[in-house]
Amino acid sequence: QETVKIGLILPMTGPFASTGRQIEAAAKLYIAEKGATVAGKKVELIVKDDTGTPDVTRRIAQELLVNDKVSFLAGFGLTPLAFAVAPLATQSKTPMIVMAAATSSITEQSPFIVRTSFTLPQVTIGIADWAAKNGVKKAMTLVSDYGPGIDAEKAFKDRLTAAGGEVTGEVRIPLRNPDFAPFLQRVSDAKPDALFVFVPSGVGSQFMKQFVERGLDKSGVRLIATGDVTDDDIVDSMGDVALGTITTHHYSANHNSPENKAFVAAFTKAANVRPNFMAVGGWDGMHLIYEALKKTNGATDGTALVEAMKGMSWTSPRGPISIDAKTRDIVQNVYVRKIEKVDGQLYNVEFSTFEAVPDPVKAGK
Amino acid sequence: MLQSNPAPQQDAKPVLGPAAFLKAKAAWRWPEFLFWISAFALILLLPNRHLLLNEIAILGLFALSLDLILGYAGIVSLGHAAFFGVGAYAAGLLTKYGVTEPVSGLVLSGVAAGFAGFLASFMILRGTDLTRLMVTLGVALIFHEIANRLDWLTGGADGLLGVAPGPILGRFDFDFAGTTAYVYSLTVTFLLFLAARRIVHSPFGLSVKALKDNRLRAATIGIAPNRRLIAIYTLGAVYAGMAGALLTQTTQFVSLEVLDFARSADALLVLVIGGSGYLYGGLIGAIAFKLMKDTLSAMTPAYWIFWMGFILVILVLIGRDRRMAGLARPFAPLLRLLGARRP
Amino acid sequence: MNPALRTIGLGKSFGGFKANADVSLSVKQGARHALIGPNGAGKTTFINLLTGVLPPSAGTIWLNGEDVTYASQQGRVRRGMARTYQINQLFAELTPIETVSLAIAERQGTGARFWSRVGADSAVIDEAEALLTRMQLGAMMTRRTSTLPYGKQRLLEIALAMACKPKLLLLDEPAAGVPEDERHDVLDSVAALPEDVTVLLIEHDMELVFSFADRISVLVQGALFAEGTVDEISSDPRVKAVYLGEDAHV
Amino acid sequence: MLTILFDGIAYGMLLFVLAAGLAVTLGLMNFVNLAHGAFAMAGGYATVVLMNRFGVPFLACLPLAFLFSAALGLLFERTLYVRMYERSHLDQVLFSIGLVFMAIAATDYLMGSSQQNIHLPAYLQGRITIGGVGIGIYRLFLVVVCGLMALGLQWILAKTRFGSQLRAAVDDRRVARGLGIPVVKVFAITFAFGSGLAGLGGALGAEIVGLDPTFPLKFMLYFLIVVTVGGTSSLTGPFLAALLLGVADVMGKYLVPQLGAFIIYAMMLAVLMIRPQGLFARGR
Amino acid sequence: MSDLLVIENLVSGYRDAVVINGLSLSLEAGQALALLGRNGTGKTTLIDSIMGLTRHVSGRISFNGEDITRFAPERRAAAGIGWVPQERNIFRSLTVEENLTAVQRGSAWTVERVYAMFPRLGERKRNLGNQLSGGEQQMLAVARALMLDPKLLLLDEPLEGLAPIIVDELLAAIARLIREEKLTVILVEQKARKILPVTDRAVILDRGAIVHAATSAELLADEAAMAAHLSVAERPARPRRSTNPVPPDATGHNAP
Ligand SMILES: Nc1ncnc2c1ncn2[C@@H]1O[C@H](COP(=O)(O)OP(=O)(O)OP(=O)(O)O)[C@@H](O)[C@H]1O
Ligand SMILES: Nc1ncnc2c1ncn2[C@@H]1O[C@H](COP(=O)(O)OP(=O)(O)OP(=O)(O)O)[C@@H](O)[C@H]1O
Ligand SMILES: [Mg+2]
Ligand SMILES: [Mg+2]
Repeated sequence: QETVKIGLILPMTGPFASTGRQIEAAAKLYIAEKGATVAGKKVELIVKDDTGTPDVTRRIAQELLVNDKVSFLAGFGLTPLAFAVAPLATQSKTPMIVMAAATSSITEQSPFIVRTSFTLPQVTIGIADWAAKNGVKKAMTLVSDYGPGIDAEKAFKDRLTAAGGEVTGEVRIPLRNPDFAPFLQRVSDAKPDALFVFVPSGVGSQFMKQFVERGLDKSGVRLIATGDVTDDDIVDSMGDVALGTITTHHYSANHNSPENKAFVAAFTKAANVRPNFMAVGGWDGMHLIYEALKKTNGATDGTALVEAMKGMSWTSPRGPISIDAKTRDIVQNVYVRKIEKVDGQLYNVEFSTFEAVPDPVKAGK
Repeated sequence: MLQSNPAPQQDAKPVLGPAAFLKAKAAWRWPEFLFWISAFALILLLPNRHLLLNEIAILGLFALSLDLILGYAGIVSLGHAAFFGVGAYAAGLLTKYGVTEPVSGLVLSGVAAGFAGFLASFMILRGTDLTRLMVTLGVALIFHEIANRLDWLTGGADGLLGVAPGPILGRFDFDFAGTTAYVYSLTVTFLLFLAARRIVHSPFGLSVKALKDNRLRAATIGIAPNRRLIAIYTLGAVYAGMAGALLTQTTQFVSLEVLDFARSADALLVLVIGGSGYLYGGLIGAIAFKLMKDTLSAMTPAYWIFWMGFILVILVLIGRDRRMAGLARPFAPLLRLLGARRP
Repeated sequence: MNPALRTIGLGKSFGGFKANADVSLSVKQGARHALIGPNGAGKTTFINLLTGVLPPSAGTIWLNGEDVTYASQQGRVRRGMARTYQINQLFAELTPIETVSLAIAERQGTGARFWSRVGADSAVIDEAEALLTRMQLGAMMTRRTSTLPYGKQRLLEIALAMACKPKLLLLDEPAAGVPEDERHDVLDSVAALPEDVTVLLIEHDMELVFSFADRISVLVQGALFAEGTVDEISSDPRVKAVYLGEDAHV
Repeated sequence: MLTILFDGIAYGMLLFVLAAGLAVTLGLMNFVNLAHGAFAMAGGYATVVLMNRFGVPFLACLPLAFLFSAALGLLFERTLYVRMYERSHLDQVLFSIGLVFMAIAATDYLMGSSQQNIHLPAYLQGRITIGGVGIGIYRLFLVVVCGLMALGLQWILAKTRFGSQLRAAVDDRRVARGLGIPVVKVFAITFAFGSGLAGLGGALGAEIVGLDPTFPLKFMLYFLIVVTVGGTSSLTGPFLAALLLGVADVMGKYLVPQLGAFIIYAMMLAVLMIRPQGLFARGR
Repeated sequence: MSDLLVIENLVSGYRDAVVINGLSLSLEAGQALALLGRNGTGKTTLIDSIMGLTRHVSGRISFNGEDITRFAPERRAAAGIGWVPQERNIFRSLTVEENLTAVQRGSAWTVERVYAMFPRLGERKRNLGNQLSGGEQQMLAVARALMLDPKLLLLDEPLEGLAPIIVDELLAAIARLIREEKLTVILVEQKARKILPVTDRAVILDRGAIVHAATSAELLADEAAMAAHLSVAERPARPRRSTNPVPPDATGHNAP
């Protein structure tokens, strides 16, 4: 019986290790649940640490292709790493499933890239719309000073101004930055109706605390953000300071559907942490691979596989999702959530939905 | 006043005339030939590891450049990546905006890095090891931040896209298995090594060693310390820049990470592992370091850095020899043949 | 004819403390001049000022009638000033032959060549070899300096200064720590220097001083205290009181 | 504006509390202990575990964190560090980096890779306004604690005999022993103490800067900057340096956020250009 | 009265060389011993062995009736042995005063008292160790040893680099201590004639063993013995032993 190899390249060490762990766990879980054979082929997962460096990632990918003869490249936590590998996918005609990295332009780097995570603009415009609808006239943005942060800033600003609101101030925070005090002080001076925030998930709780410590919550500045800030991974440990925060994102461990309940239960059992949006990205990535293989009944020709993936749609733990045939990017619901206590634990509780949101950037083109 | 090893050993070796002695000192030893021959032999012997080998060659060159300033001039640096990065970005931008021929790109990148090094060198003339450590580090961090800000030029945190170098010298295309890449990097490293080897055995090289050894005295016999230090530091930067350029050209991508603190730290680790001050330390260290990293991370993707750290600690602990740390020690005799200083 | 060395009102203070105060000293061409004085009188400091190791807080330094007060260390060496250190300052990792040829190469202006091999330049090597042999270091010129016997290191210290072919040689306790009867070798080799080389010697060993110097200056509390011929100084009661002690150690 | 000034001071204190341990091991013992952050992290995690698992009150955790890291430090000093004192600084770098790697992976393995959070008691949360100046209570707490700490340390190390004995031992271990200074003991105590400080720093700092396995590397920079800028021969040096950097950084980021990261690095370079020995170094 | 220091066929040296082989020596309280010998014959090594700073191979050292062979250096110092290392080894980052207080034991010797003995030190008491002149460092080394209030004082070439008048004063002071305070002294020196007047006995070392022993008076008279044993040979490079090599500070005043 032939085997189909999947090279899963993830940040397993360093600051983004938790991303890697979530995706790995989800992928393994998927195989455990759906069985290790599909379309008569044995599925084998090869997990590699990207060590956070593009050149090493690229080499690993290349070796996976040349030496291990993998039929799929998958994973990819950080945008530059995905960029570095993209040309290889094209040259070797190998499907490359992006399960985490969220910069919009990634899928444009190679016709063989398909994404099952999300794009920042995709989840950002939701919060902008919500803000506009809920009486936010003047907002400020506060983002980490790197690719994703700047994407989010831009997406939010465009959308809010389009909806008649106004961004009165934009603050960018260096990635290496232990203290938010000076930036938050600017905010509390400006007293906007709302503050839109994007920081990499780990930093979220720090930010949250200092936001409250500065008394901004009481001074009537609404804190709104993308779900990265209130990542399921840490939201519960944030403590009550986080209560009531409004975010938009494509997944919450609290999402109310049978698929999700099953998923969360299984995942928590396997990895004894809550699954977060990374996990679901990994899960759906595997699903996509399985389904594609079924369609090609086992054939591993890259072009055929990608063709098979285009336009595919299914119900993921996060809700209904599909792969846009044109952009190979994911189309999914984006939910507006609020942090609440659900039987003793903090969750992002979804209370309204934007149906089938494509990546606005590419959609706009 | 002098660091002497305890028993002043009466050298048994036949006393050559001074001229002959100095000649012998700079002469090639057989393990050196061995080293380079096997390095080139690997082109045929390990066809499916060329990518890794390429990385090793580049890291080796980078560490070699650090050895020039640390091992010979005694300037400790935790920010050498600054020049690696300048070279890398220079190569990237050159390729992107016209100069697609790698070799010319390489040279120009070296020049760019050298210029940066020249400017930076004025900061490291004074101060203790620790201050230099921090000054170099600071410079690198600022470069990193600048590159991040100039995202219209450098692509910022996403990295620089569309770096597609043409064939080397218009003849050899980069292939998928990385063979061209390895041959290219190895050749460049070898040539630069030859130059370095010649320079460290020159009067200039000697005077730099003297500066490291006792700057006060060097000045009192008429050596102008600053000029020499600036010169060697700039040279180191050129080498680092070329290493960076090699990385860009062989991986066809640049991102902020080339300026990362981790890069500088790696170079330093590599050098300490291999032992500094005899040019081969960086190369040998690079081999050891990369192989260690590669095998370990293959075995336990999540926890390899534990074993990495473990090995480092052990290396230092068994490395009783004060001059050649860690790994070097078991092979000390061989390394000496390669010209490592007597312990 | 200009004095070989001339200082006018030279002073150095560390914080409040005056290590040298208004030292005006003049040394004739070709003189064998000794500088003595109690511990901490400021002798080494004085040398450090002359050679530019320390910047003076006051006064000027003239070398053969040229003001070198603000010249760089290497600049002064180029103008013919060389020194030895009270505490060895050698290149532990280098061999004597390398050490000395460094100095010679610098003097000949070939020190910065980066494409030729050390030792390829026979002009340098031969001179170095000759000098070392003269300084009784011939047997060990290819040994790492740090493994040399202490006495020999002292000799190298002096050889290195001589390699600069100085017009003015400043010796700071050259005999200190040198075994009893190597002491004389040391000074002999200095005495063997050509007439036109001027020597300023600091030493606490009065036998040496009195046998070597033709003129002596006494420094006390950083200031010039007395100056004269050997006989004048050795018999000067004031000098005895502050420095020599009762039996004049001759 | 005053608020910002205060925030700056508080941030400075934070830097100091994080770096104090290093100021002892690197500054006074002249050991390039890059693993400092690891001991700080140990203190931080100790606090997290004590509070979240065993419900020990925060204030009680601080001394415990100190003791925990101190004990850890002592253990490592006796077994490993003691062999490294006489090695070159580069060896020490390699060695302590190795420890950092191990610490990171081990913590990841034991505690998981995600952020840990400390939940302050209510009385340390929120803020008070004094004369129109909004002041975070916890920051105020930090300022007070560090102020006292700095004074105490400086007194011990500069004024007491123990201090001079330590510096003597660092200058020349062998001769110090020959002159009756119990070098081994002095070093062990000092190192343990330094590690303890690191632990305390971790415990106090975690609230603001967060805590995850990469802590030792993430903040190594800041430790080193503070110590070098301050100068390595005293503790007042790093203390004042921390204050200076803190205020400048916060002010700068507040007034010209665009400069962001540059400020602290630029400051460091500027200082080291002018005073290579560090701002407040005494001629060493 | 019993001997203060007893050394029985001591064999000691360094990691890679045995230097003292089978040396025996005993010294009464209040006695002064001149330890002479060519260079490299083991004088310093013997002194260091008494301090416990060399590699002990065999033999026995007892001090004040107590076997200290296995004692760590600091315990020997505590037991009452004061040491002036040949290389002075002033603690460079301590002030003159701290150099003294750091090692002080008991109250017999106070800083005031040593300042009285070396006024020069009193004047420079705020100076850092590495900012002292060669001679000042030498004085400080002696003063520092006295601060331990030793019963036995080991002086390894203490006259090096001192002004003639200071040499006389120092020797006189030592003589006084021997007389008045029953201080026991071992004095190493190149210039035998300088010190023999001060000491009671003298031993001459060669190849780490005693080749000649006599009272100082006898030896002074005995030209032959002097000529035979005190002619000069190679002296070894002195190893640098400081824990953390600090670059020589620009003034060249670094402690050797
Ligand atoms: N860097 C410094 N800072 C403060 N004082 C210093 C410094 N360097 C030297 N001194 C002081 O200046 C005085 C003169 O020192 P110097 O070394 O010139 O004396 P010297 O005449 O050479 O004595 P010796 O004969 O013992 O060598 C000494 O008292 C010394 O303490
Ligand atoms: N650290 C060391 N390691 C090994 N051998 C040493 C060491 N120090 C000295 N020796 C050797 O021990 C022998 C005695 O040295 P030592 O210093 O005791 O002689 P010394 O009598 O003190 O001579 P000096 O008059 O130069 O002080 C010498 O032959 C020397 O080579
Ligand atoms: Mg002097
Ligand atoms: Mg001796």
